[in-house]
Amino acid sequence: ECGRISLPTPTVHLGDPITASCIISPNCSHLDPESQILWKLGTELQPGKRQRRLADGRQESTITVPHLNSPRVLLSCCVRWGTSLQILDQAEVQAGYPPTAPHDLSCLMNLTTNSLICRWEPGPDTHLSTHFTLKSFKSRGNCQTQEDSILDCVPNNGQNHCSIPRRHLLLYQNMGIWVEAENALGTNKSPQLCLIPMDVVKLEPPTLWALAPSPEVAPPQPGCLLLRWEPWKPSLYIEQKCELRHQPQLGETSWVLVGPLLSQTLQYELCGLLPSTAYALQMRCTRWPLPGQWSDWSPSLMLTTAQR
Amino acid sequence: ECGRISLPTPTVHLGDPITASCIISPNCSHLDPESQILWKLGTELQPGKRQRRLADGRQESTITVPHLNSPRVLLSCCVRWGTSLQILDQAEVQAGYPPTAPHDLSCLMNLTTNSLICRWEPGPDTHLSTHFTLKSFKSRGNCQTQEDSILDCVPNNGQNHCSIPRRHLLLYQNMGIWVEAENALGTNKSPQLCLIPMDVVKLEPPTLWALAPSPEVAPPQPGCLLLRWEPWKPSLYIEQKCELRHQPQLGETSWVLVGPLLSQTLQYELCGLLPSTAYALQMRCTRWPLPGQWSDWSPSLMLTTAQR
Amino acid sequence: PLGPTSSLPQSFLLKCLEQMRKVQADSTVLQERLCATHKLCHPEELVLLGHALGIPQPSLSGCSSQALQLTGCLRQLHSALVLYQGLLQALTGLPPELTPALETLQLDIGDFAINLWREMEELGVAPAVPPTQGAMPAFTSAFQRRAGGVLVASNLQSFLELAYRALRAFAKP
Repeated sequence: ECGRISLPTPTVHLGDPITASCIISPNCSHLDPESQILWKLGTELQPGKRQRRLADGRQESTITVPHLNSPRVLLSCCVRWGTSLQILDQAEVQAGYPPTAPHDLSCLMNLTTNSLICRWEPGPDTHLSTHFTLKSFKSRGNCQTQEDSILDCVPNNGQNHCSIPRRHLLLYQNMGIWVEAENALGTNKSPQLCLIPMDVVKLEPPTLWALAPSPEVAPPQPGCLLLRWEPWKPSLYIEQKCELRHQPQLGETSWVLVGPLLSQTLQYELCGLLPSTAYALQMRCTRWPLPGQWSDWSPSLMLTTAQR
Repeated sequence: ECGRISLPTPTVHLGDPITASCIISPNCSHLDPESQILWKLGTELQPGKRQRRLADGRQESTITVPHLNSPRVLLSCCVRWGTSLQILDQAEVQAGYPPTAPHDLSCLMNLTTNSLICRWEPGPDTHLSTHFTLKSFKSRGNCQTQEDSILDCVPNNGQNHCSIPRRHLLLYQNMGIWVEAENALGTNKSPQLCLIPMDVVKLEPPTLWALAPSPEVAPPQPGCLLLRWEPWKPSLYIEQKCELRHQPQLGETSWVLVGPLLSQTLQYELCGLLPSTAYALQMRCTRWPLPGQWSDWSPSLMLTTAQR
Repeated sequence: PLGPTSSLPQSFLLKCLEQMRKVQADSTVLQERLCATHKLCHPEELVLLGHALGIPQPSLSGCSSQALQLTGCLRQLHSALVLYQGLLQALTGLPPELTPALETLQLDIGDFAINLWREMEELGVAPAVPPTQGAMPAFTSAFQRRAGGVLVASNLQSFLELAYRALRAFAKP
């Protein structure tokens, strides 16, 4: 071995100094053991080194880089050899920040994937490889006591959401959830959520239809529309309330909200609209009276009211 | 155990007969051991059964279904119990065909995925779960002698193609390849191919550009176009020949083929075209003089020839 | 047996030249990655280390234009490929971002060595005992593996240029 760099740590805080040493060994073939050791930071020769001969005859050079200002730096230990500069060893130094506490942790129970999907904001870039883990435990009461922990949920690389599968969940019991961030400079935790999976269920939107006039169904009055809707099939077992919103297709008038409405109606007459006007109608539902999250609005149903 | 059906085989040829027997045991609680055993095929009660009492007192009923004409049938062994018909055991019988020999096996060496991709025609539906496996071995000469076999390539479910990764291939040596099909009624093999992976290499199309007039490049004559092209970058190490085809964008005239052309040209004047006419131009290349497969045609380059 | 400068079968020669160009391209990719990710862009900066590590280089005396000799040259080319297979094997453990480039190079050199050996057998010029890799350098640190990668890739490029010229010379009847 001709030269060996040693570093106190391969990772430092951005802007902090770092001191490295390089020892060149006398039995490195073709190398003059008294050679002057030179340092390169990236491709730049670096001043400010101190060289001394050790008791066993090896030469040691020490250098302090006052401020490491870029996240990744290559430090090379070199010697002059004839007219060329020879690299004997090279070390990679990383600089960055410890993770801040992840925030805005929120979870939704998704009945399509049958999993609890949690999202969070990772916080500012630490410039270091930072791993996030969603941790959780089952609990009685308000998550003060931890019963049994649930398997860590590790998101795919670089993603800030993770899904806890149904088999790890008690849908109607409290669970404590938080996110842990870790990199070479430290770890940090988000505030803990305490939730019941079913109380954060988010349904898929209901399906909204126009009701075609038929012998049983009289055509709608001018300025009225005949509708019917059905909740999302997999959520039929859940008591829900819904909301309808409508706005003329043309022009800038904002949505008008109608609700609360039953989650299922075979026939509904919506009045108070402008006659012979094209309307966009959307609906959404939420678990109710038990807690839940509103579904997204359904795709728009385009209908035109009868003439006067 | 109240009743147990036994079948010679759970799978038979479509249209063949099948004989099953059901034994009801005397120690089945609440069951009159002398009960008459009835058979249901699907939901239909089935005539033609023979019942006898075994030496040990158990009752055995045997039934022969003359022709099994649907791929999947449920056979139930039942007894009357009060006014109801009770099912004691149920067996699933599958009917279909043994696999025919897979055919039209063809392979291409894909330099993007760096794998040998083979496709085949599975042959008619056997109505049974049939597994296909791509088998291959490395060989000298013309695949008469098998050197060492290559790992079986199992396609994703239901797919009729499989990719052998680069690390299992000797790109410039012969290999024998065939497809095996197997289901409960038998196995069958495709004819064996003997090929050298690089000799079935299929390149990606070249890139075709118009050459903008510049001080060095005089504008094209009327009825001519100035072009240049480059082969697909990852195939630069492969000697190739190319072909160009062109046709007026409007009208139905067929493609006109120009070739063979070098695989790389900084400047090419294509003449013999109609003046001030919009043309679509495409190019393709193939390994040459060594064997290879033509690439697909490149996307069309749209150019208009100068006015007279 | 083949005369000193008799030519090689055309198809075999074309394949050899194609494979050489492929290995050259693979080697260039490895050099570019080492330069991009670790700023090790100049083999001249690592000569001293190369000596210390004892990275062997193949002899191609039989392929030089002055003493072009088909059997001798083919044997030296094959031994050189076997040597480079060993050197590339010794580099295993390079960081993940370099592994695909190294694996492709290892596979292509392995293919090339097999093709050359089988053709030599068919031409009746293969030595009785296949060559062995010999002692390989021990790369004891991540940096030594990276530096070794730069040096081996660079030496391999020079070897391939010389071998390419030699084989092209055998193409002329």
